[in-house]
Amino acid sequence: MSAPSQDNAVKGSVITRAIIYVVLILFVIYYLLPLYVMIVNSVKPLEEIRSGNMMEFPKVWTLEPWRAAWSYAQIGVEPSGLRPYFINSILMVVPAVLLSTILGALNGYVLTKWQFRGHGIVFGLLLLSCFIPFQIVLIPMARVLGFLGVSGTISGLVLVHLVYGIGFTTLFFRNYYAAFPTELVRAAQIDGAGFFQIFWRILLPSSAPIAVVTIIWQFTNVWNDFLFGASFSDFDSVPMTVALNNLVSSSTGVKEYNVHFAGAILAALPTLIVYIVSGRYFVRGLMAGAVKG
Amino acid sequence: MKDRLQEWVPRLVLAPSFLLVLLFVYGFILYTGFLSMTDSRMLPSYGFVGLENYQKLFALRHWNTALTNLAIFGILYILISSLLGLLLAILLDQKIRAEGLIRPIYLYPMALSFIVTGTAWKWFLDPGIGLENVMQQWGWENFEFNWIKDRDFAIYTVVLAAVWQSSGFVMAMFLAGLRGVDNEIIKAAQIDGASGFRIYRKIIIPMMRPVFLSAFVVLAHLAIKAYDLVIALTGGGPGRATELPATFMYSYTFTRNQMGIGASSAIIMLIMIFSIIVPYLYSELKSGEQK
Amino acid sequence: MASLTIENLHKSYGATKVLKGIDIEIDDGGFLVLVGPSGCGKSTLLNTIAGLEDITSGDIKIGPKSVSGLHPSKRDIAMVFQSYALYPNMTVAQNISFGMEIRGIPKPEREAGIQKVADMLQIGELLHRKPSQLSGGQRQRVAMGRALVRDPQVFLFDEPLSNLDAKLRVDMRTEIKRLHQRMGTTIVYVTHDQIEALTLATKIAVLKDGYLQQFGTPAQVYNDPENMFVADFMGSPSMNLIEATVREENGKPAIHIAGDGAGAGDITLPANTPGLRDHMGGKVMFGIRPEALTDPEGADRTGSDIVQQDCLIEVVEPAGSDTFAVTRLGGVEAIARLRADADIHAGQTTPLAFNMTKAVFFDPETTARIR
Amino acid sequence: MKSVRGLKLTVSAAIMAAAATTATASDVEVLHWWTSGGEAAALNVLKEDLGTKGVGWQDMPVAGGGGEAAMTALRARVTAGNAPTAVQMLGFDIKDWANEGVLGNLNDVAAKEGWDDVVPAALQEFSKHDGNWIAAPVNVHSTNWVWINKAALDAAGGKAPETWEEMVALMEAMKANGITPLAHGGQAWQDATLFDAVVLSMGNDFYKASMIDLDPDALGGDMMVEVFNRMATLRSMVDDNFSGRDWNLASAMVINGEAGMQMMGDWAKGEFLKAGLTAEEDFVCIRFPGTQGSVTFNSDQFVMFDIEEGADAQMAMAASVMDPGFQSAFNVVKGSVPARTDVPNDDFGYCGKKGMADLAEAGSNGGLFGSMAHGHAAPAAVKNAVYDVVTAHFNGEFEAEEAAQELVNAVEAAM
Repeated sequence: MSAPSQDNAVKGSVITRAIIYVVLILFVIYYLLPLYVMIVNSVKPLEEIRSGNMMEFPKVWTLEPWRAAWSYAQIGVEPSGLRPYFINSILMVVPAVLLSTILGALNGYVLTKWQFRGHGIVFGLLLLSCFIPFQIVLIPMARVLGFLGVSGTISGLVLVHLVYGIGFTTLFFRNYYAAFPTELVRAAQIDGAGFFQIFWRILLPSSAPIAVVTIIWQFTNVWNDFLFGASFSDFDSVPMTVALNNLVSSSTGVKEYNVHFAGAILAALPTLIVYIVSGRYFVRGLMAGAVKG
Repeated sequence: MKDRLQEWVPRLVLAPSFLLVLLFVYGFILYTGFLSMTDSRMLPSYGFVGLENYQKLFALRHWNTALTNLAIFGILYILISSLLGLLLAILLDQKIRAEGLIRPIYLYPMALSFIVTGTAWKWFLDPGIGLENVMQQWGWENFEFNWIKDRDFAIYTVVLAAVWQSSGFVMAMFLAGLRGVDNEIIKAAQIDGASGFRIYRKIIIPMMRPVFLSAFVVLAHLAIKAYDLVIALTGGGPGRATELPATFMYSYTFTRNQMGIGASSAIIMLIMIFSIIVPYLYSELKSGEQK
Repeated sequence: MASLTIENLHKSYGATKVLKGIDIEIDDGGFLVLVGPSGCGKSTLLNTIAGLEDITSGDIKIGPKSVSGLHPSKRDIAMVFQSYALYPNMTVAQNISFGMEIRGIPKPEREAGIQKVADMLQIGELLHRKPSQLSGGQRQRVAMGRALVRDPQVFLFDEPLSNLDAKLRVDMRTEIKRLHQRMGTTIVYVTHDQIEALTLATKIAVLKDGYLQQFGTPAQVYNDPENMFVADFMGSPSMNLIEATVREENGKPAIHIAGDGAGAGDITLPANTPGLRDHMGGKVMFGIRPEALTDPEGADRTGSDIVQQDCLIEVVEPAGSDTFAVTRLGGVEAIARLRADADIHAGQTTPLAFNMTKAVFFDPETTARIR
Repeated sequence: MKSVRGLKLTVSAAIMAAAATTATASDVEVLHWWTSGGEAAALNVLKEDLGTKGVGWQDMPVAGGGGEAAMTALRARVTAGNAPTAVQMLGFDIKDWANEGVLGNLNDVAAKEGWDDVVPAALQEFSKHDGNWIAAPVNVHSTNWVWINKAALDAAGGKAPETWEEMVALMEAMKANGITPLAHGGQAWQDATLFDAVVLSMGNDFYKASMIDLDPDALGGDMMVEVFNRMATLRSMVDDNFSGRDWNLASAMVINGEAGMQMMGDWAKGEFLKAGLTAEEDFVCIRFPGTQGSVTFNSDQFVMFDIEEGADAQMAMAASVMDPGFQSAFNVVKGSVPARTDVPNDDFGYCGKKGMADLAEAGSNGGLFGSMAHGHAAPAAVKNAVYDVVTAHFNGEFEAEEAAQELVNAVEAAM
């Protein structure tokens, strides 16, 4: 699947190709516009935003909004910037993503290579769980978290994201492993490898493409979550999105749009980087199984 | 029988996930179903009222608005995202030199939540400071773009932003599908004298059926769950013109202290979601077993 | 090395019965080929021997010991898969030694094992490559190497040559046969290719629809088929099966093949098979292999029961070493195998020699052999 | 079994973490949505005051939607058995929570500090439940203010309107002068803020009957039709670009002369002052014409939850909130007036002093009412039902008669 020397290409005249490029570039503009607005306005002084055109380049460049958003903007009563919340988010996202990915991989492995009576129903139930609107679980979830003694902690948030991530991770891995030759598993069984040895030595080393898709998907979802973060966190476990919201949608007072935009970009940076760095593998991974849905 | 342990290990491995989902998803759905038949207001309470909440729900104008909006939004969003995604994927598949650069640009909106991009979108759509203002400043005096302020058009701005977020993702799915098409089929078609976009129309696009299906499921569930988007863009306004079932449910459950009605709207939403997903799943699993 | 015994084996998936009472026994050092059309259950049978699938009832013994219920790795078998099933993330050497590694065999011993099979299969220079860097034939060798290194009681081969091109397939076939002769290990080999079955096997088991159709040596299966299915399935071109009526001719049974009124006339052939008396006046299926239907000059001189009849030749197909002629008997096409230089051309009516000692007869109702 | 063990580890680690993060005895965890610079600065006064008493402050802000997000978070916290020490809350939310029986009891502090005497009765309505103090009121906002750009007013005749007719005439004059007469943001609560003022301008009795007692005759009667007619008139004074506009952007329109006036609660004052404007010179603050002497209010209160540990810190916080020094300092910043009536008005500006005087007057003559728009007149369900109708009418979905009828239905359905 490496570097496909595809020849789907329509062979057309120079004009056709020119039109293609024009259309592609128009859409590049469409997709970049909001980001452009955010970036441009995050390096303008507030005065210029009030008086000027949102599309214009800054006349005076300033990095002050960025510094403010990161380290001393007012979030609640603390002029702490977004920094401490960034760390909370990392502490939440990393275990949630890793655990749900590992569980998803194991589930996918069982559901394709160790099928048992009723495996279809189990998979169906896991998959359907992707589709519930999260608002409905807030109250019962709060009670369960309280019962487990993890309410308001990062571990509680990890648990929540784990639970509601399993469906998707299982789906991804199951579709990928369904195309993985069962004969390899059989060969390994004859070689004497057990359940976990086969998983660890045979399947996992070949799972990179789908792991990338799963990790990107989970990382984005967990990082961007607001609802759970706002409902299940304490003062010391508030994730980045909730802090950003506190920064951006304060009820009264002067809106420091430049700081808001800088903060928004900061909050989006990890997911952006993940997408841009691994976007290539993302398409490849989709190709390797996830697309089949 | 084989070694006992080996026999049970797979099920044991699956068990924690299964139990978690059983409790945290299906348990909670049952609980919500139960709440929808109680007189719960601010916190759950257990006075049984039968189907009264459902009757109230369907008598509410906003609920009907929300359903109508979902129909408009859902159809346009799914249709436009799919077609745009397909178009962009086909164009990107023409040996575009800058593909490596363009692809992440199309894809990145999926990485951002509307908490992040909401303000920018609001600005952009606002006639006073956004596109309309900019175009007028640049000399197009008559340029008008005030949909977000118009009760009848606001829902289309929601579509615009939603398409912005997910069409790139759909594009990636289609691109992956296109790259998976066997070259020999295309060569055969070329030998048969088919050329250019005809090959796409007659041969390749019909082969994308599974991708359309996957895209449909992803988009349909995003449409039904759409929440952040509306809150960030219009807050449900003007008036309640952009209310969707998800925002309706949230507001009744959490800000209006009418948890019973909120729960019943949640159940209706679940029924809608499941009626889309279950047939799809069924056909998927069926065809999977035939292999 | 050990014998293999399969006793009254049943296997079903839910309500679907896949294997319906299979009995097979081969001696130590035997080469058993399981052959049949796709869906006949041969691969399932192999998988149950390997322990990759449970059995519903019956028993499987390797040597004197029952292995049903044992984990595949405890059965002392090795298996070569159709797709070779080489672990894509490991080098050739790692692929070969993976099983030993799992069993905790110390490194020096593993190295020695790798070296031994590498020499045997001449894959020494491939040891550090990944499977993706190998050609089809090379992968095949590595897959065999991985099996050989285990030195098992029984080798299992699941259509190992079906992914190779024609030339390579013939070479590898010979190589497998040579390997078997040298090592003398018991082999169970699944194929849908009856030529592979005939060339390799010491015993052939023909399966269809989960039933064992016939179990015997290649010669038995070829010359003495138990039923119409086996007769038709084994051999290429396959046996001519022609509808005929049994008659009394000169006090002896004979079969009568009706002409079609156009070119082909009626033919009456003497038949000595005792069982035919029970079908006097009724229909039977007359089976004759192409090599027993030939030009009079090419007929087997030692045959005691050679009868000549005029036949209309419809098509002539020279095949180098032989010439095949298509004629029409009892309304169906029949193939005759003539000498390469037989002077024959289409449209000609010419006498053909029927070697009736090789003829076989089947009951058209039950498809069973009439003896 | 890696993952399973991993999960167990997480859970047990989580339990330990939970034990570690529970607020210690000398800390208060405060859930609020005062996240803007000025509000946070005001809260900081409280935080530092508590610091001197050895009480730590654990900040738990959840901004957005006028406290909606915070209330959702609170519900999850209480359901989980993990209630914060104190929560910023408004109006009927307090009553709802009190009914759930999850609040603490402040009677000891209240008795010691004599709250009964200094807090107006209309506020005590919310601060007390079954005769027990459950919350410490921080401020009183009054919502029936009109903020007028002085220059625009002068250009349109210079006289602040005292009746509805004068008001309409003034706005027409402003329109003729080429500015938007009324700066308004099309958000449900802003629409409802206008509505409150218009209802109150029809008389104290009508406001009480329709908004507090929810009397169907008042809700659907001729006077209500007139209210909706006036709302339609107001709508015609608003520019077309109002939908979804934040209130502070509307204030900015008045500040820079783009618009003539804004009808908004006293928090708008901060915007004017911050922009360097001076009361009476650059802008004028009046009560909505026809509501002179009456006040619709909303009051932020710190509601104290029933918690197992840290009751001492909680009491200390309640005392600090009611400290006249804090009340003065906080409300000067916030634009509101103190919740206790005995706070000196020295630090307040012109409009602040006026507000305190109005509050005292309204309190004494029975013209002090909870604001419907801000959840002090009726429970949340009713409030939102009213929002629905008012907003729909304001956006042209109903005629006045229809709206009045719909209002009766909606309120009935929500009860």
